[in-house]
Amino acid sequence: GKSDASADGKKTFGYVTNGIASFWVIAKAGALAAGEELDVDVEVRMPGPPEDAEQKRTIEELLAMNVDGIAISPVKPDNQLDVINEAAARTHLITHDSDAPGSDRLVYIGMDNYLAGRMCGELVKEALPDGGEIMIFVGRLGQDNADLRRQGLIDELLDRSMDSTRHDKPGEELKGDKYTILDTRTDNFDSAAAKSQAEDALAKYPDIDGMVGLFAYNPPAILEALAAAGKKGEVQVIAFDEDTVTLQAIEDGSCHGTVVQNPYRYGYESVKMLAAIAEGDKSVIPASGFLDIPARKITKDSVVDFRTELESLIAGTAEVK
Amino acid sequence: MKKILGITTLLIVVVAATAALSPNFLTAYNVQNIIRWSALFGILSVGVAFVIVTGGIDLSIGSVVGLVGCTLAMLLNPIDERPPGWAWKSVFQIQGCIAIVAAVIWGLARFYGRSRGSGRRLLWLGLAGAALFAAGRYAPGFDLPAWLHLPFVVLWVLALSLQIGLLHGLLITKIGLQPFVVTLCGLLFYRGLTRWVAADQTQGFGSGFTGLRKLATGKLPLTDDFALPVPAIALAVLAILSGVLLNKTIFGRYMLALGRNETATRYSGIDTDRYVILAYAICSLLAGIGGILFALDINSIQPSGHGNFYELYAIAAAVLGGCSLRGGEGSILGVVIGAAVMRVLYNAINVLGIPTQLEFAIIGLVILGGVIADELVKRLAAKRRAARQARDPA
Amino acid sequence: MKKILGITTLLIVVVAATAALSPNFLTAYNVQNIIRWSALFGILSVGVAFVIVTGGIDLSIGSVVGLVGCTLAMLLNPIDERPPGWAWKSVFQIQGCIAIVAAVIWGLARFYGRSRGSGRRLLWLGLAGAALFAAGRYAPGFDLPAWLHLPFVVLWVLALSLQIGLLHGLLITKIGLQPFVVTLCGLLFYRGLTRWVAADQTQGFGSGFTGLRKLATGKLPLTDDFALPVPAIALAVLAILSGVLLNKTIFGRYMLALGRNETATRYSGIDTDRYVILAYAICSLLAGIGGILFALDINSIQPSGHGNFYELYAIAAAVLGGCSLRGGEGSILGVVIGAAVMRVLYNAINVLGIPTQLEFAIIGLVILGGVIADELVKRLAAKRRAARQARDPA
Amino acid sequence: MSRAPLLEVRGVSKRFPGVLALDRVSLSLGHGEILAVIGENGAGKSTLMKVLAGVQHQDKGDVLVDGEPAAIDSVNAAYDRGIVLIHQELNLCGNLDVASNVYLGREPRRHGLIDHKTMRTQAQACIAKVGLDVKVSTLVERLPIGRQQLVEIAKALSVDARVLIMDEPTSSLSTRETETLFAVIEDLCASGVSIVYISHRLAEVKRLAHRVVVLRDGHNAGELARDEIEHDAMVRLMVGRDVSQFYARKPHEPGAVALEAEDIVVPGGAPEPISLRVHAREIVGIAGLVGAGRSELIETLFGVTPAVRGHLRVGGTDVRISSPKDAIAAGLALVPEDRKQSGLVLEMAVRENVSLPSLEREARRAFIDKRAEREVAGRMIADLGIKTRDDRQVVKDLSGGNQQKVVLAKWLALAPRVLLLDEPTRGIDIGAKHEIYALMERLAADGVAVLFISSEMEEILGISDRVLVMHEGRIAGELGRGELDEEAVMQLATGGQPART
Ligand SMILES: Nc1ncnc2c1ncn2[C@@H]1O[C@H](COP(=O)(O)OP(=O)(O)OP(=O)(O)O)[C@@H](O)[C@H]1O
Ligand SMILES: Nc1ncnc2c1ncn2[C@@H]1O[C@H](COP(=O)(O)OP(=O)(O)OP(=O)(O)O)[C@@H](O)[C@H]1O
Ligand SMILES: [Mg+2]
Ligand SMILES: [Mg+2]
Repeated sequence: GKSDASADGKKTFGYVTNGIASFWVIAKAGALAAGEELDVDVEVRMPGPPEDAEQKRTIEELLAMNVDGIAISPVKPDNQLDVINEAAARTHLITHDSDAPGSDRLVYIGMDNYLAGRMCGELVKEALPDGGEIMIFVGRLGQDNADLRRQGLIDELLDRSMDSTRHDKPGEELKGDKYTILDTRTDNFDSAAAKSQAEDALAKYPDIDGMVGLFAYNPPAILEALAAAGKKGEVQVIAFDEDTVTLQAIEDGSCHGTVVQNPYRYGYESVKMLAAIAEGDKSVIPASGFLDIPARKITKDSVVDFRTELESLIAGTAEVK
Repeated sequence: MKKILGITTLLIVVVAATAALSPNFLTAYNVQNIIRWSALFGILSVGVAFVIVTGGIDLSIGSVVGLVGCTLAMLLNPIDERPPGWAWKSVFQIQGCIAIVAAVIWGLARFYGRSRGSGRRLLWLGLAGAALFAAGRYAPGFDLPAWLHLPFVVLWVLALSLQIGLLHGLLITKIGLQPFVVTLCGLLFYRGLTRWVAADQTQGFGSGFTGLRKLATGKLPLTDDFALPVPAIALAVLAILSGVLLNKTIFGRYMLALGRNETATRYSGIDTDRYVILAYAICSLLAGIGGILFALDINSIQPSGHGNFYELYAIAAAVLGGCSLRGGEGSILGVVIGAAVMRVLYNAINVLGIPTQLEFAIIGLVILGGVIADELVKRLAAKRRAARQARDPA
Repeated sequence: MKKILGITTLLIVVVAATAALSPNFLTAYNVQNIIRWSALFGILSVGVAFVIVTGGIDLSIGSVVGLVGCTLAMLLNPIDERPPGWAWKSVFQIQGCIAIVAAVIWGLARFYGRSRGSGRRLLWLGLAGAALFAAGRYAPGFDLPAWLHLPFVVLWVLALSLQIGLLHGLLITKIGLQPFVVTLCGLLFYRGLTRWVAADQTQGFGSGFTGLRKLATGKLPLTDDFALPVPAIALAVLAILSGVLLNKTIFGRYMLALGRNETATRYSGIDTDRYVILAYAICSLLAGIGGILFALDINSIQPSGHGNFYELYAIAAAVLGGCSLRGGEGSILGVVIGAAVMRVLYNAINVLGIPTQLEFAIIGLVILGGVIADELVKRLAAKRRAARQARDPA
Repeated sequence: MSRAPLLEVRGVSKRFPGVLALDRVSLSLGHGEILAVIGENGAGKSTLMKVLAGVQHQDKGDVLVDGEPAAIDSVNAAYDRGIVLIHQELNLCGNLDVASNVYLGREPRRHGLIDHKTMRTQAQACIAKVGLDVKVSTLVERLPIGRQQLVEIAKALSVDARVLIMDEPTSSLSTRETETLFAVIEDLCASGVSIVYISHRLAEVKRLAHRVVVLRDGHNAGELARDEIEHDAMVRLMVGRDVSQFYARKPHEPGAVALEAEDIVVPGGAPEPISLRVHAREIVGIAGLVGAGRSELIETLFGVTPAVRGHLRVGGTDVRISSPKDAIAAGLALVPEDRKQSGLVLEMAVRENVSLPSLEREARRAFIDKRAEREVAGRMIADLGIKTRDDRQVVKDLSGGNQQKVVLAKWLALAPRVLLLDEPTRGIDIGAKHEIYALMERLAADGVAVLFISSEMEEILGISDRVLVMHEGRIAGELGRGELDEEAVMQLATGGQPART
């Protein structure tokens, strides 16, 4: 009986992110685009900090609006099972960008952050074939996307087995036979702090070999710091996500490469999937319950094509707005 | 009652407007959620109201919420393996440290002639602290029986928050620091402490402790389609107690008095320091209770983020509710309503599908509007009074 | 000079200790970074010092930093296509609104007999606002020549921050609201505004505007291996101006006086409102300047996060630097040193490889320690003086 | 008498940074005795009383109660021994009602909760005793300062004290309230309560005291038994020289109208418009009971609470005065009633306080001229004989009288055309008083128009050329030099018609 979500009787779907970021603005564009295409309303919600608490509130409010489906990127799935399941009980619920294993979600659309982390590790290996000391920079630990990416990266560099449940405490130095992870530095989503963290790292480890930024704004901050220190190119930068600065840096060689997801398709596919399910068509759900939108490694040779692809999407953003 | 007239009207207006615009606003489900959130934040606001009444401020609430939530989850549901009795032992050590610190502050205060506490009591405090610490450090670990563990932990985190409040009070009264500074340091310190003890790992209760979590998520069915969230009951109880304390007992009376004129109150033979400390203790204790409920409700406590900015919401609610930051004024009921207004606004913005980006902007505007209206009404009343006086001077 | 003795010692101690523990601390590179960050935060602190001297507080600084940074980046380097002249037009509209709002506040104030501004001036303000808004709304768009665009934008964002300060001052003096409340609403409102205008998209200058960005990232080579970051020069200039304003001019004297006793100052024939407003204007203007430099330095401005909590750092630095939140006390030099201490601490924590989780905890402790020491030293000094006089009464 | 004195002070010393406030002071107080303690400003009277009341602690010496050494280390300790102090400065909580203030710290309770009903009824009785005619549910901040003083007294009376110390209780009271108070005091000591009474109004002392102890510069300067209590004797001990009892002034020719108020309506005051004029070289007094609206009138003239209606003329030219700034620009100056609140920036130095109004005038392009500042401050300190360590001493640490001189100094530095004074000699010792009279005199002679409020009859009669008497916000009548006498003033002040005219 989910009828009157929106006055015009259109179906309405909620698209919930795990924070506020440009990354999600692209996803929003995808979601809205799908909304246009399928003639449904899409309520995009970007919860601010503290994200887990805000996500709970957001879901409650969407449920209160009798939406016909929700796609969410849970911040900390293990702890949010009851919220997610409550939502799943009251409406169609899928996860995107980060999965909630063991929940009643219908399907997960996205990639595996742990694998993405390992991809990032592979990029590091390419950039520093004969090993070296690296430092990790991330907005905040304690949320899955950060923890899993970090763990994947570490495990890859230390040539460990695939096991996303591992956890290395931050703050202690991790030595492999080739690579050393000096430390993981957090900045609480403050770009200024991100930059000064990078600078301090350069000050403490003048001959550091590589710096990895796990959140979209980390690589630009790192690049800024390197530029100021005149170490651009000396220190290898490995990035995550598709910040314009990052891509530019890859093109002119000051950043080795980045692991990109496909936020636009997260948004697009999520809404498409929800719309179909809400129409009662469960066939769209893959047997695995996992619609893989794999992460990609972007390096100097692939960056130009990717940029053009991205720009078309951004344009899309503009017209949807 | 006149004090809360404005805020009540505001609440009614917002509710009515939203209800008129969206059919989904006044559904049992949505109302229950609003009530639950209002209750959770309301508890914090009631706490800070006491501090504000004494003319102080507490910026550390959010960090206390984070610390309490995190420690609670860690002690009840440790993520990684711990040696037996680690909970006991760490608790003892922390308690020991706190006691020692308190003793030191007191000592300084006495040395600088700011306090009159007897030297012996002080010595005992210090020794007790040392003993406690030693016990925690070197005693063999043994685990409590499960049925004892839970209440012990809950009581302890409450005690912890209480002590935090006492510490603030001591620093402010005995050393003579400014509340803003002390609690600002608290804001930073407890946040750092939380991140450190939890090693930045998000804590939670997993899928267990359902019984305990009912405290925050449970509902009492009233009619067959409306149920009252448990936190609302908690708030009701706390608010009534606070109301009585503030308006019907000498404690509240003295807080109001010293909030306006500390000297005069002291000259009246009242040990003002004691009541200031009491106010901060109450504030932090309620922050602790709130912290427990938040943790149980959200079940996911990010050490670095959980509770950020909550102090500001609490203070805003208190101010909306008619507390004057100049001290000496405040109404508990008003504060509760103030908290409700804020939550209703949040909810309305989303239920009405207003872009979330505007959330803060709207909240800010409404608070501002509220206080401006309040101020202008006050002025008008004063004008009237003067005019009346002029007509019949007697 | 005695006022800043304590904080200076603290700075020296921290620096010496860190230098002793880590060879990487006193490298030219690291020192330059510390200086740059100290300068950036120092500018904010100097601003808030003025407000604190008048006995007020400004919680909106961080949000102003965010708003200014975002609008600057958007106007100079818009992410997506915009119609010609959109910058002009939106600026006009915003300006129009501000003018109208100000006029309204003033009107209310006059009506309630709080202000003395002549009615005509007020009317003009309102009309000008309306006209400006209309112009922005309906005028045909045309673009400025590039060489004019840049200075125009920079000046405008500065003007904007200045107006924000004026608005705060008006609300506080003419309507009689409490600074904490007004600026708390500011904190929420400007943050929401920023997120809304930027549609939550991270803004930046890409790889362009290298010339302009030199303002924040540039360095003046002093010796062949040490160069002075440009922001340090900006801070130096601003600090000197502020110092002169506060200590050598009647404006500063009036601010200090009204910070202690507003009534007595007004009875002495001083239009205290004017100087309170001035203080808030200075504070927000400096926040604006700081905001520009931060934006240029970081080159990646997240609407929702950029500048969060900066007000607290600024206030903490000011307090460390000897400003009393009770008003009437403050030393610009001290504030600058205070800001430096905070940045040195942050840096030291990382350079010494102390877990970042402890960052906040340590900062909090040091600030607390600082103010406690300061307080106790003051007491001790008083005791000594008394004793000395006891010996030789003269 | 054989019984040990109720209260005895032995060689008490108290030092403050900068001054030796008490230097081995001794005194004793018998049962049911009214002991007056007098002395110049800064003599240490209040400090001594604060020590007795446990607000401050002596450095040396002992206090004995009933012959027993008593360590009075807190207000409660003093209460326990039945010692109650009415402070010189008001100490009330404006946000609480009268009843709560009267019983602050001693609320009647019923099972743990405050018993508002009993409190109200008892409080009503208390304030009735001191002749305060307000509802006990009125917020204290709504009362004018005079009324607040009465609340302060009622508060002290509500404690059944053995020793009641009054530090200048009448400084903001006028004749009628003073009389009521005296009545109260007398039947108190009839019922065996001992009173320590501090005042600068020697007439009151003469009228009340059984014995007088005189302090000078912190030490005992002498003692007068009941029959020796004479104005001149007291003054000699206080000041060390003779000061005539009544201030002898020579009347002088009023000049042109300096200040003219035409049909001004005081906001919150009486609805009828008020008109008055003050000539150059003229000293006009405003008399009236507490709450008669004198302060409000004068503050309206000064632009603190701008007039609702009416015109003001200064030196013949119309002026719009809507703020003190305007008033000062027009050549007015006001010495306000409440110096702590409106007169001084207590935490600032004497120098900075003195220069505050004239700063703008002296400044060179907004830059403070420190030399001029120091010079002016120095001159004023010398002129008015302000007792201060130097011009950098914090005003807070000055005694009441010297604080008042600093307030005057602020304005004299500006050389105003019209000087408004609200209770200018409130809490000021006889010596300083006469200096201030002389000052008003001198200014008048120099062509300044002086308008002053006073609740002290001698003052009104002594130095006014003309007296305006206010009653319930209206000017009830005007008395020229010829028709000035006590009951004529009281007649008008209490709403009656003047006997003659
Ligand atoms: N808190 C204080 N700190 C420093 N000095 C003080 C303080 N209180 C009083 N003094 C000084 O002690 C001396 C005595 O002050 P006190 O108030 O006792 O004089 P007093 O006799 O009451 O004068 P008055 O008649 O004006 O009230 C004065 O010189 C005053 O400056
Ligand atoms: N019984 C009363 N209760 C409350 N307010 C009163 C009462 N009587 C007078 N007032 C207020 O006080 C005002 C006058 O106070 P004000 O202090 O100006 O009188 P005053 O003659 O200056 O007395 P004082 O000698 O204390 O200065 C009146 O206009 C009225 O508003
Ligand atoms: Mg005195
Ligand atoms: Mg008066």
